[in-house]
Amino acid sequence: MGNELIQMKDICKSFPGVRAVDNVSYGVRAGEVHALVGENGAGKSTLMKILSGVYTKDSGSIILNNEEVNITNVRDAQALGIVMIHQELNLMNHLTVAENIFFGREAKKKSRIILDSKRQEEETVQMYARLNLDVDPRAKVGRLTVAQRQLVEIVKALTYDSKILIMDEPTASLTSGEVEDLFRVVRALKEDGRAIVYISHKLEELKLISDRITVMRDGQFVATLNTEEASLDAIIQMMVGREVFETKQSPFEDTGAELALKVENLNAGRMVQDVSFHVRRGEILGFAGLVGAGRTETARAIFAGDGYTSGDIYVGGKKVTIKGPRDAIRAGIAYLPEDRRELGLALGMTVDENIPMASMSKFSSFGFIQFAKSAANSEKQRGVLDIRTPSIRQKVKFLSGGNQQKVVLAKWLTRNCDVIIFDEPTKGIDIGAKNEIYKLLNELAEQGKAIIMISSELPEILRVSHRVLVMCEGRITGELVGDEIDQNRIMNFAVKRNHAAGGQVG
Amino acid sequence: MANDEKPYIAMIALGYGHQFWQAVRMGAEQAAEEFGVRITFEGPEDETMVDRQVDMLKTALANKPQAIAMAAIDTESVAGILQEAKAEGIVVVGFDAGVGDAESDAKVSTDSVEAGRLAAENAARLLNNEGKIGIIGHSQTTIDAVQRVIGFQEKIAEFPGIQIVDIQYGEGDHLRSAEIAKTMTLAHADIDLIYTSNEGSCVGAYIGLREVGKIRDIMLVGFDSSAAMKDGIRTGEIVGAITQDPVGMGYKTVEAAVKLLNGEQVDSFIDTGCYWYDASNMDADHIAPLLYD
Amino acid sequence: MTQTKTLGKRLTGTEFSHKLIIIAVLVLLVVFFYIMNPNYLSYGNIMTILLATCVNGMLALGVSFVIFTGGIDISVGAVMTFSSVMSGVALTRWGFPLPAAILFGILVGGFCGAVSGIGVTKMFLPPFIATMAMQMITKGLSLVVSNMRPIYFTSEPVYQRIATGSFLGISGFHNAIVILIAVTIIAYILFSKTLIGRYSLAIGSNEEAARLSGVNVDRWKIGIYALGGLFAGVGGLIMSSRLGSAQPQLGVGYELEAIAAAVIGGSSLSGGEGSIPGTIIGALIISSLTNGLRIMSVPTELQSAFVGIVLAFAVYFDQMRKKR
Amino acid sequence: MTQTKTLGKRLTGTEFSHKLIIIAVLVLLVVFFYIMNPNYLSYGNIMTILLATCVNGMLALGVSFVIFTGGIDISVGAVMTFSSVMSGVALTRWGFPLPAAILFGILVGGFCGAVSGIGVTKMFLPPFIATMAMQMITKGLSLVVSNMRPIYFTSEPVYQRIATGSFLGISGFHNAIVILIAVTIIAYILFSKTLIGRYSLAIGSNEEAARLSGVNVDRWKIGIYALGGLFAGVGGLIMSSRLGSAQPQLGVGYELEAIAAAVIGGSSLSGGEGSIPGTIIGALIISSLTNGLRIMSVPTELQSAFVGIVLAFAVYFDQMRKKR
Ligand SMILES: Nc1ncnc2c1ncn2[C@@H]1O[C@H](COP(=O)(O)OP(=O)(O)OP(=O)(O)O)[C@@H](O)[C@H]1O
Ligand SMILES: Nc1ncnc2c1ncn2[C@@H]1O[C@H](COP(=O)(O)OP(=O)(O)OP(=O)(O)O)[C@@H](O)[C@H]1O
Ligand SMILES: [Mg+2]
Ligand SMILES: [Mg+2]
Repeated sequence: MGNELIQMKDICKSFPGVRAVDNVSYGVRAGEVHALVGENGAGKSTLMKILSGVYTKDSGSIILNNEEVNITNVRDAQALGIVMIHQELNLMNHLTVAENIFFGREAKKKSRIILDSKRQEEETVQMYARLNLDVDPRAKVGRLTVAQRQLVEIVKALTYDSKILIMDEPTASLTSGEVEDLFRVVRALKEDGRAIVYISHKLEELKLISDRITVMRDGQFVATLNTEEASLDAIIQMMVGREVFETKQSPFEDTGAELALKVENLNAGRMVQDVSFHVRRGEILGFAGLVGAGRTETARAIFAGDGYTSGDIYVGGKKVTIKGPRDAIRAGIAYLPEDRRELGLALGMTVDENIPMASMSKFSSFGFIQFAKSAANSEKQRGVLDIRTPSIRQKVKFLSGGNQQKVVLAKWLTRNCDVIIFDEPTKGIDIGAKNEIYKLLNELAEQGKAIIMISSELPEILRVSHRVLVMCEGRITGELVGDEIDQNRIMNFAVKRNHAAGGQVG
Repeated sequence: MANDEKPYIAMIALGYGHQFWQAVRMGAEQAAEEFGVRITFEGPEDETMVDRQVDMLKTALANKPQAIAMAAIDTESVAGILQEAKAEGIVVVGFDAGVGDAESDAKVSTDSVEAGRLAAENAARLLNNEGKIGIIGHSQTTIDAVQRVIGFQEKIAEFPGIQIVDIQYGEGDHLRSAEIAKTMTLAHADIDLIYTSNEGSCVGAYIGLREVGKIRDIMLVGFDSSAAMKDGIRTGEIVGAITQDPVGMGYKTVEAAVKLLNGEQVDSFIDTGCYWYDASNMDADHIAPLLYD
Repeated sequence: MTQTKTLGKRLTGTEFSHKLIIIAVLVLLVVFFYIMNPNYLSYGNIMTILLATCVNGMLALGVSFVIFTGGIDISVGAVMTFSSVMSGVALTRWGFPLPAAILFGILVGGFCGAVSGIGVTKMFLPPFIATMAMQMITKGLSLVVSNMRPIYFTSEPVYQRIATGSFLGISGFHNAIVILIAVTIIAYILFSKTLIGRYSLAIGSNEEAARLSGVNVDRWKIGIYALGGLFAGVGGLIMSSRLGSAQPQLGVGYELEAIAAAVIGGSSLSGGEGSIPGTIIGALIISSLTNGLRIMSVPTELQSAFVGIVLAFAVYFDQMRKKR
Repeated sequence: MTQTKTLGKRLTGTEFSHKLIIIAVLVLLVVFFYIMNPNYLSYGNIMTILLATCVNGMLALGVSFVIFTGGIDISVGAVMTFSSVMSGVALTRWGFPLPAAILFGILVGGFCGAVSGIGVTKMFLPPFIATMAMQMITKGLSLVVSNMRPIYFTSEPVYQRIATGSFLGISGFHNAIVILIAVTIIAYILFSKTLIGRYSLAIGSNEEAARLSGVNVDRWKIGIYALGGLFAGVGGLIMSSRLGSAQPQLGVGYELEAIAAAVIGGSSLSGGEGSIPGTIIGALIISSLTNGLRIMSVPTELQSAFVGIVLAFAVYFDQMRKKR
């Protein structure tokens, strides 16, 4: 322990009503990847935000190179070589990729006043090349997909010549290929003698990348283990404080259950071409594919009529016209967007105000809101989904990422639609909660709902889906049912760029 | 433009929407009809917008008028442009606030200082040379507004028994002036008379005093004319007011411009006068035509 | 779990502390002016302050809903004037009976608001531009329709009493004040008990999320702008009733004061935050301040500077609370 | 991954189309007025339009930077007036030499802007409130300092020529126009080539992200508000030079027009979007429109209504482009 580059000792941090970090000690050695795990709201991000100067600690000390340091803002941390990739994307959507990456350290021409955009762009391309990626440095970040944005964050952090790099769920929306590239770079950094803090809910990753693992629970330190000695089950138990049972998906008997949703020859812009598929009541349909395959676009074309140019949609056998979310919801379709902060939640409003948002007609009469009814429902959902919040009157923006996702879920459970489209439902969600969500998906299916789950996490697809559709470049390239579902087949379809083999599904 | 043959006179006033300016415009249009000329009449929406008025003048010149009639918010600001216009042979007539003496071929206006003094004389008379006065002005910068107050103050200074205890400005906004009047009666419980410098101030004060039930306890002296003011004066709730002759001013302005265009001589200063009116004389032949709604 | 419980209590507690701060500002002002001049707290002057709050308070209430959605309405002053002019025209020229003319005037306000709302939703105009256009249009129309002359309601003596008559015969307690209180209560109920309030906050907080939740955002927004217009219409009624006439040139600058009242009252111009009691207290702060400065005979040219400074500090204290 | 590449390329193209749309609006207006009255395109009138754009254009440029950050500055009109008054006082009362007095006036503008910026950053005031307070304060100070009388620069004939002198002796081509062009170029460079432009957009786009990147957001914001004030100061210089005097009551309502110019020019009031050429074209649209309506002798009361309608549609077309 003595040889740690940086040490945080007895750190405490409270927010109004919450002890987010309670007397936690943590340290990283040079040349080490030290993972930090714990349930949603365990205090991981808060601890690291203290280290990177976003929050100031209530008490405790930070020791760098055996010397106590005082970090009061982000620049202090940067000056000490501490850089953080934040869990929530922190990019400027109106600026370009290159402008974002060099933000705060802009390249200037000799005059030292005029900016040198060209050099920044060239260097951006080089940085991406190190990750085996190609990029248009001039693309506005607001136009990128969530995954592409996350890459921008990562590249940005890598360009700092940092001694300590904190990665807060960097792979939350990356696909396996990109994750591998990222790990390659992380290993190189490690070799270089950097200290790396790695926060993730994807516990399988820990084996691949980390040297040590620290577990936190309810704002408190639980244990630090060497990765080689730690078993996944043990870690999970420490995180959750109880045992977690993995349920294996039982096969779906396609006994001709009623067709809940049928989509025929849907076209919407470049990213949705001739998409046809169906899903039956009681079935969980997985949508796999690489980032940018067009799955989100497909879902949005169905739900919000975005960019929709042609195609037919049938719900419960009846043809419906969907021009906007209202039509879809009325027809019985729900959609949980992948970007919950920007699309799913009114962050400034309370849990109790968000949950009934899609079903106000249920909770109002003659325009008057029935508060008691709404609160009863919110409490119920809070219980069902185990939403960690001090009260249903807490503002959603103060919940941890995973709990925010549960609020979105609660909103749609309240609405009780027949077809539910989940777009990356477990992004940023801890292992315990993930299992609960899987359980919930199963329960919903058992209740006769049709579930569509878009996910970039193959293990999740494998575990939950009864049937899997794979998309590539806006087309459905393959369909797998039951025992056919395996990683290799999915990956094969996911990179099938020639459109010869249509994944046409009746 | 079919009526190119008719001489064209561009009139630019200090303001536009207020009744006073509309009365001027009425007189001007009457004259235009009689003398067979074409006029346009415009003014900035706010009596402070000097540069707006300069732009209006320049735009008007682009339409090549034979004569310009102007009430400048700030005479200096248009001096240069008008000199150029004159050099091109355009007739320049000032009205109301007028334009600089060097630029104008004739000026048709009321002496505002004189009008203020006239109001003060009557106020002193009504107070029997003793009492306290509050003033509600409508602008601290517009020249004739300032002069109406200065004239009043100057004259009042000649009466040692009379004090001016408060001056506030309400932008001629009825509601603001009403609130000012109400607070004035509270801040100075012994106030005897309120002098207001235009229609909006007067009607506002009238309403304010009525709302606090002091309308007859405190004498109200107004300026200009409107239906509401005439009603108040008829009932004696407003003890009296000064009126100018805006219709006559408009008429005489156009008349002077036409004469100058025809090469006739006109006086360099045409006074349109100011008059005290109250319940006793408002229907008299020499006053009634000067009052407008 | 006990912790959770107390926390819940504490949190709801902070919701009141905002109002406490601005109430404290209001009380401080009142005490200060009272010390400077005891007449300030005379019955008559309190009524004067309340009456002076009526028009601005009404506009502020209306604009609050729009601000909750993250929009802004800079047309309320001009719309107020326009609706009073239209009501006057209906009464004196078209021979509407008095109640019909009043209703018509208020509806004209609502209509103008709805048109702004359509500009915002269907024409995708930024609220600032949509309502600036509405301001310019109604300003022009007021002048054209009225022929640039005040429209007098002298033929209808009842009309004046709508605002300035005494409520229940209590001298000085004008009907306008009762109307303001009634409208405030209505606004409060609309805001905190009905869908329009919930949705206005939701739209202001995250419009896209509201849309994806199936809320007909466009329709609600048009409704909210229309509501703002209706309030402006009622403001126009009070104004013209007090003046006994519709003055086509009035209303300039009233929108800024209305917006200021809402912001002092805790509304955020980026939407999703604010309350009706806050707005009314904001409006009261502005009118007590103006009244006090006048009572102290502070020269007019300095009054605006003082108002500016006090407003800045009032909001500053409130922001400090939020930071804590 | 080549996909990323093409995606980016396709998008950069659309950035130009915005300017095309508002240039088209401008051209349409000009052609329309020319057909209605050929005098509209006379050399003299073109110069009149350009000269009339100078003050508003200057204010619009300054307020643009603030709008890029997602803020707003409603004090620019009052600050402009205040700085011209201070420059006049320095010249006529304190005996400053002319260049020093001019510089002083402009710096006063910058100072006022900086104070607003401090209000926004250190006092956490919403920009609307901070700049409304500044507006009220400078309004009052202008009146007090000038003693409510215009300050004439007649003793310095050079002063008038700063704005109204002919550039290179070309009659009608006033220096003010040259100054506007020069300042526009400076603003353009600041905006697109230096940190202040980059950071103003970044702050408007995502202030928190900018802060997390270690940028001293507060300092930059203060700088940006100060820059807006400096532009207002230059606007005051041009204004008072044109008028030959500093008019202490001028400037009411100028801020709305300046903001409108920026928004017509494509700035979003929620920040992160906009451009300097857009703002200048926005200002030109407003002044050509106003001038054209006057030349057509449209009754004054209708002019504002027309301006409102045209502005709404200009922005509408621009929004349609964005939707596509
Ligand atoms: N700004 C804040 N204000 C109030 N409470 C906060 C704030 N930030 C975090 N919290 C609370 O602090 C606790 C710890 O949150 P934190 O974000 O550190 O969790 P986490 O371990 O990163 O969770 P996740 O895995 O979901 O990201 C949570 O209960 C959260 O609600
Ligand atoms: N607003 C937009 N404008 C232009 N192109 C877009 C926009 N949003 C997404 N795209 C592009 O459309 C493609 C499909 O994106 P989509 O979000 O549908 O992918 P996906 O399969 O859901 O992947 P993931 O959600 O894992 O990122 C991507 O290449 C993306 O760059
Ligand atoms: Mg976290
Ligand atoms: Mg997606």
